[in-house]
Amino acid sequence: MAEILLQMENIQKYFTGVHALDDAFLSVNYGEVHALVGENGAGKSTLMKILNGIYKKDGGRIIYKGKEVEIDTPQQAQSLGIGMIHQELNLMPHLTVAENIFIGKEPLKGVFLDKKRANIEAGELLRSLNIEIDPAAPVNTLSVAKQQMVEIAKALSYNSELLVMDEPSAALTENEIQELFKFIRNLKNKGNGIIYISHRLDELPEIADRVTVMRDGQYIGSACMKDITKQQIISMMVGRTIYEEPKTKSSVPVDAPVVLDVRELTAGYNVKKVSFTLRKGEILGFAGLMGAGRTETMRALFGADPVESGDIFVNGQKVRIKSPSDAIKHGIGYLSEDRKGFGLAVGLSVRDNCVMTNLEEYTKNLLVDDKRIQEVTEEYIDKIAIKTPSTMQLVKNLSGGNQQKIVVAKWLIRNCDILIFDEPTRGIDVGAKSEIYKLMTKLTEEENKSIIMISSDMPELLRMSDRIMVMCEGRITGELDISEVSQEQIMALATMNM
Amino acid sequence: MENTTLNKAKKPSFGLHKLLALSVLVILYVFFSIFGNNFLSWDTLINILNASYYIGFMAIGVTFVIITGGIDLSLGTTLMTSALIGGAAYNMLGWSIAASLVLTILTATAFGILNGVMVAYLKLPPFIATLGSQMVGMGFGAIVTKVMTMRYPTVGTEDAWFKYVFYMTDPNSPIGRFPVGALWLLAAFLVASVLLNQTRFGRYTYAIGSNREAARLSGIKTRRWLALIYTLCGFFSGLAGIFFAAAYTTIIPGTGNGLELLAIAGVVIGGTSMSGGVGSLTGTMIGVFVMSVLKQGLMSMGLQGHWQTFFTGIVVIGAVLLDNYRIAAANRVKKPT
Amino acid sequence: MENTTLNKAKKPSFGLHKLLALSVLVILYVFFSIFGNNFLSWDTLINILNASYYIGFMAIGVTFVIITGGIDLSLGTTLMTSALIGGAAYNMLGWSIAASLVLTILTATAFGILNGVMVAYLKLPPFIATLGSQMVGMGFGAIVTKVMTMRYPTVGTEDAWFKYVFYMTDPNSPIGRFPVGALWLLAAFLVASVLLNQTRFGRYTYAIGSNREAARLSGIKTRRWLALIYTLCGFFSGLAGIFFAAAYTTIIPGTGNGLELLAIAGVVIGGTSMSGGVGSLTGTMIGVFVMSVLKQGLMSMGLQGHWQTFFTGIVVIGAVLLDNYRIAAANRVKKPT
Amino acid sequence: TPKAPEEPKEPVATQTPAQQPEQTEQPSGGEKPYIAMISKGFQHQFWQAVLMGAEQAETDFGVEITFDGPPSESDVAIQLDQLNAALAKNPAALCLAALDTESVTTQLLDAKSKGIPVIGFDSGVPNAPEGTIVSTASTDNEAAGALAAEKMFEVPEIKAAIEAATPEAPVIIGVLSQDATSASVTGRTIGFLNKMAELCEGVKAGAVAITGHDKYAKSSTGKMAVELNILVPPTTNITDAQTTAQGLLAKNGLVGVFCSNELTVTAILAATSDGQDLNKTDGKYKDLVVIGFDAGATQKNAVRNGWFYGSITQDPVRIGYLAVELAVKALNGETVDEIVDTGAQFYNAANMDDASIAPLLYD
Ligand SMILES: Nc1ncnc2c1ncn2[C@@H]1O[C@H](COP(=O)(O)OP(=O)(O)OP(=O)(O)O)[C@@H](O)[C@H]1O
Ligand SMILES: Nc1ncnc2c1ncn2[C@@H]1O[C@H](COP(=O)(O)OP(=O)(O)OP(=O)(O)O)[C@@H](O)[C@H]1O
Ligand SMILES: [Mg+2]
Ligand SMILES: [Mg+2]
Repeated sequence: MAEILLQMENIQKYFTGVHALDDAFLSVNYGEVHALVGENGAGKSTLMKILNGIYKKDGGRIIYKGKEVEIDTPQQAQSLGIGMIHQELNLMPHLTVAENIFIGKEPLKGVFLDKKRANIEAGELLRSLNIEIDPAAPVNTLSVAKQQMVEIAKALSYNSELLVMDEPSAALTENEIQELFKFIRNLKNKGNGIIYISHRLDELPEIADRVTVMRDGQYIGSACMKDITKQQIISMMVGRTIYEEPKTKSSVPVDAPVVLDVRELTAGYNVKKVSFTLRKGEILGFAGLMGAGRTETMRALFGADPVESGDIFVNGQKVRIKSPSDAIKHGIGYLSEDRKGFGLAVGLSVRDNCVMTNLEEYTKNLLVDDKRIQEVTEEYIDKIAIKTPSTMQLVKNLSGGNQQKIVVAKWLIRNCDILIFDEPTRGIDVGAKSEIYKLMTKLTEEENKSIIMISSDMPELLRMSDRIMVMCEGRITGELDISEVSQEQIMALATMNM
Repeated sequence: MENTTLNKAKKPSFGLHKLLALSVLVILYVFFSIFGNNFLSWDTLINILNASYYIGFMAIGVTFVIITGGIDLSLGTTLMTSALIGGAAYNMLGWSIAASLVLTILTATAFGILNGVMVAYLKLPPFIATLGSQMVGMGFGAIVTKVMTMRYPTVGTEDAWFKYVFYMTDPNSPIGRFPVGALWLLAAFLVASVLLNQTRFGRYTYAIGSNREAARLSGIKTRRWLALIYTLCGFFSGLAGIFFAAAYTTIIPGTGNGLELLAIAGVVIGGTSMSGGVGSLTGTMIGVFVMSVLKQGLMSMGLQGHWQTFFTGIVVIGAVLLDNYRIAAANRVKKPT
Repeated sequence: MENTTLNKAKKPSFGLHKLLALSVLVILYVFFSIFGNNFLSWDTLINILNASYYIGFMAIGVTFVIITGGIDLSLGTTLMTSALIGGAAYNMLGWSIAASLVLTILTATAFGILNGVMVAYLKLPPFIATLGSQMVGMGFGAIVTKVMTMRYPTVGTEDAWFKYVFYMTDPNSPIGRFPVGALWLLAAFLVASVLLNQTRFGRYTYAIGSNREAARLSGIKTRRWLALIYTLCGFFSGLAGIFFAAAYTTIIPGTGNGLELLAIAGVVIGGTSMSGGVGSLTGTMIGVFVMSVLKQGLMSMGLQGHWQTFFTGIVVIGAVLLDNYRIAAANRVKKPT
Repeated sequence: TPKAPEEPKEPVATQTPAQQPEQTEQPSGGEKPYIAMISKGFQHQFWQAVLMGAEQAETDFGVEITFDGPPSESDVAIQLDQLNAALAKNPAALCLAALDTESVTTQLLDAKSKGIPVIGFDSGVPNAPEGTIVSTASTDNEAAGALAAEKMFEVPEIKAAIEAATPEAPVIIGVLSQDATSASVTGRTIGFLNKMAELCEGVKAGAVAITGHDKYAKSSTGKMAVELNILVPPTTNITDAQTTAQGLLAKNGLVGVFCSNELTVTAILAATSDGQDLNKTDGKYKDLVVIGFDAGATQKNAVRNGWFYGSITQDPVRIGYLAVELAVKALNGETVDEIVDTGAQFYNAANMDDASIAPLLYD
């Protein structure tokens, strides 16, 4: 039996009205990559934050290297040799890469900072990780993926014996993930422990030795990775089995009318002469690597960013879209990939968010009609099964999946015919995912809506799309029908110019 | 699933704040009634009301701005500048008082538009934009009036109705001395409350304060609404200017800066958060009256002006501290045993 | 891959801002030399320097605070209050001037600590915390001095060395009239620059302003550092108090509010962003001198005080607008074809 | 309305620092001697009247003046900056109404060493270093304050009230005085207090105390029956001043109030519905005797209606005129008196239209 590095027992944690952790348990050995999985809101991040001294636990014990420890601050965790890569990016955008990596442990010359040494050492560290980044570059000039790499380099620079990675792969490309896995294996071989949190269950067998599943703040069980299948993990996570059937054939007739026709759209840094069409009742997938320009294309189309050139036709009619309100007027809705940043006003109630897109409709004699707002909100809460105790609940108190459903509800209430779903399932769990899928299918098949779906999750695209556009570096590099598509083909197109 | 207790806890908690502010108000009132000299009198009540008008109007306007997460540092100077310009029309150009008042409002609204354009369209941080317009306004008022004090009609002169309508009724009238300003303030409060709570304008104010980008991507013309919100704030500064003129008669160029901080203090005492998305006008009104009661009360205890400044500072800090503490406590209480 | 051009553009762009501010300074100087009355003289230069000391010290201190994304509205009253308390020790208790100056610094530092504790530990929004301490400070100074004006030594009295050391050398001394205050300001600027750019304190100032939570999760004791930063700001207000006393001799209770806005305006003109994470002391110094040159220049053209206020407002808005525009332009240029 | 001062069109730097103040400044080639005037403020009507006088003299004597002043009367620092800037322009002469008598010492010495004659106006600079002030054109402020005290004491009701005062039911006479850094306000306050104390002592020996502000405070030798109470507004804002006035009005036993300058007059008017509450028939404070200072529309209205018992007026136009005249004389090497009293007069509803008073009541 391997030696135990960390054991967390009977951990309890309460938030405002939420019993976030209830008898949570986790045990990690030396030299092990331990995967921690669970639905959104299962309490994974909370458990890890307790381990890192960010939250105070309300009960339970932490035994680290055979001794019971109290961890009250991140510094204490660091001094114990526990490092953490957070789910949300945690860099200081105005500081340079080197400054970020060495924050809190700056090389000094007397009382003064030794900037030269910091840059040299950061450069060495990055090279050793095969990351090509200028250590003197301010972090806010880097792409999200590179920022994520910096974050990883920073965590590794602590030489932690126990490293927690909370969804490190969520923003990385395939290549970068492989790089990351290399470091992880390296660390593991040195005898360090790694806790690896991810919603990408497919990557777990490749990297993890054992897995622990949590549900509703509780410990459900642990197993060796080789002894358990993905389906088993899923059923432990959700308490039921979910069966996914990939699509093999487009469900849209070829003569279905074109509702959206985009011609040679050019905008910003990364949208170069993008053309595509969308048919009624179709789900059009957009594939590509991180930074391929999909989000930028849709934001430009939606009027969120300025367009330089190109034409947009809605239902055959040429339209000028200069702002989101123009786009909405033409029946286009955009569900941002960044829920909290752009999708929702999380400080407001479910109700306020739901009618944000068309409050005009719910205004009578200059006054807003709260009664009708209440009715329509309740209707959609039922319709797409949003779990919320009331329409007055503040959105920030809902779990990620339910927040995503609010975003959907708000566009449905607006009754947009064209919906752009940008990474609709990013960071939400399998249960919520399958509900979003069902919803999208229902929207296209029953309500004749048309959907553009951007996703970095290839299986998801293959399962949902009728047709797939592939982008690379701001250009469309291919258009594939679902009946003829394979993952390899998409990858080839997505890396075409590289 | 998890948060069924939440909404019960969350919604009334805001009401709780107002309750708290209200009880502070009541406690202060009782305290001064006991320890002050002749505090519990009609005269003192009138003084309390009278001292609240101009701050009250500014505070109502800036509540909208603060709910958007912004700030308006130009309130005080806009009040003075608009009253100066109106006064200049009245004193120097011989306009009728009614026309001068319209000019006052227009001037203030113009400053509101200026602020709105700078914040919404030119994307200047509100602190800086309104700091700039504070200085510009103060200078402008002085330049236009050639640094001369402007005077509004006084009691006993021809246009005295101005005072009777906006400040205090004629003591020789059938109703005697009645603080009409209070009625105006009440009316403004009611109208503004409807605007904030029952109209799109108000909903968008909250939406912009909660997440401006999300609001924009929801098709709300955030720039236009934001500009309108600052304009409204300017308009209310103009109203404040009129009521200031009615109460104090004399408008001195180069003054007014600092008054905005009193209005903002009132808003903050009333529980509106500086980070936007949360706030109420009822709270603001309570906050304004807390300050007035404090002012008159300390005076009735024979403590002079600087004690008021001192205690107002304490109350501002205390109110927000208490609020933080209350929220923390509410969170803690929720833990089951 | 894509953004290699970006980071090259980012670094020098900040230098560009300073260059811009500097050229505004030079342009103003040349303009007034041509159109002002006797502007290009040693006397005027001395006046420009003299009028910059107290604002300069405050601006240096508050630059740190603004880089953290905070604000300090209590600067001006802390300056006055600390100078009042020091003056009270000197005038009323008969302390030596040296001991009184130490007391001045200690008082200001205490206000800095108060602000720091409120912002960092009690988690009050900086605007509110320092608004509160502005009021508390102003009241406190008046209470302690019983609303009496305090006076520092004047030329020709026993303790006149105070003026010679902190303001202007004795005209009868071998070096004649020399604005020593400028040397002190320079020294303070250099020390503060080292602190901001070469030490952990400075690094953490930027880190907190850039992303406080990330800094905390990186193991930085953000609360402690933040409290220290506000304390430093208080300390600099105390220095400003001393130099104010040396230049103006008389300290009047109940004044000082409003001065903080001048200091903040200087910081902002110098390119420090109100949203935190970005800023430089060189910029701040340039900003402060832009205001001084403007002030003296307009006076030399015979334009009165309110013109200064007006134009300072314009410059504040213009500086930030120009900066926004510059950033936008820089971004546009960067686009690959 | 007085016109704004003209900008100096060209620098007038004919006078070198080495020149003696006595030396004659000969206007040559159309260049007029430049006289810089620094006042205590602008906003109050008083200063506008001073400016009017100065401008009159500007034309009469063929000089060029600039007139500058700080935004409020507590802005000592701003006035000092203005003074510095004025000196940097090398004026031929300087006229100064110092807000604070001690903060300007350095500048006065400076002026002296540059050979710039300095004329005080409105209030002198009492502790000025020897020889730095050539002459001062001002009201004798102590005398003006004393005049107010005498006029108030003349009122039979006041006198009766003081006679009737007992330690159990003391009588209060209030003074509203702006924070006193300038010699004029201080002078008036002291003049009033000393005179009033003296007069009251004559009736109630040993029972008169001065309270409210440590600068003037004096306790009575016996039990206090007459309280001379000074209140100082915390700032120069009208709102704060009004609150202070309300505080005074709320005091029991208050029989008389003296307001020592325009700000405090404005404050008490704002606290009494423009003075209507002082209405002698049915006003809220109908028995209160108020004496103000200076003129101005609202104040004159109050005096005319009899709401104010009366006010003291100075002669601001003459102050402005004389200041410039004295400067010109100094430039021409004429000897001038050290102090020129420009006079102060009491006016009330009865005499305010007299030919001797009316011209002094500027708007
Ligand atoms: N600061 C907080 N205040 C209140 N509730 C919180 C807070 N942080 C987390 N929660 C709640 O605690 C529960 C567990 O959240 P946690 O973030 O640990 O989930 P998770 O397993 O990491 O989910 P995800 O996969 O979405 O990251 C959720 O119900 C969440 O709403
Ligand atoms: N303002 C900007 N300045 C510099 N680069 C930018 C800017 N905005 C976007 N980019 C870059 O343009 C590229 C395209 O981004 P976009 O978000 O459209 O990609 P995407 O295909 O949607 O990827 P993702 O899956 O991350 O959303 C990214 O590499 C991004 O870093
Ligand atoms: Mg998580
Ligand atoms: Mg994207």
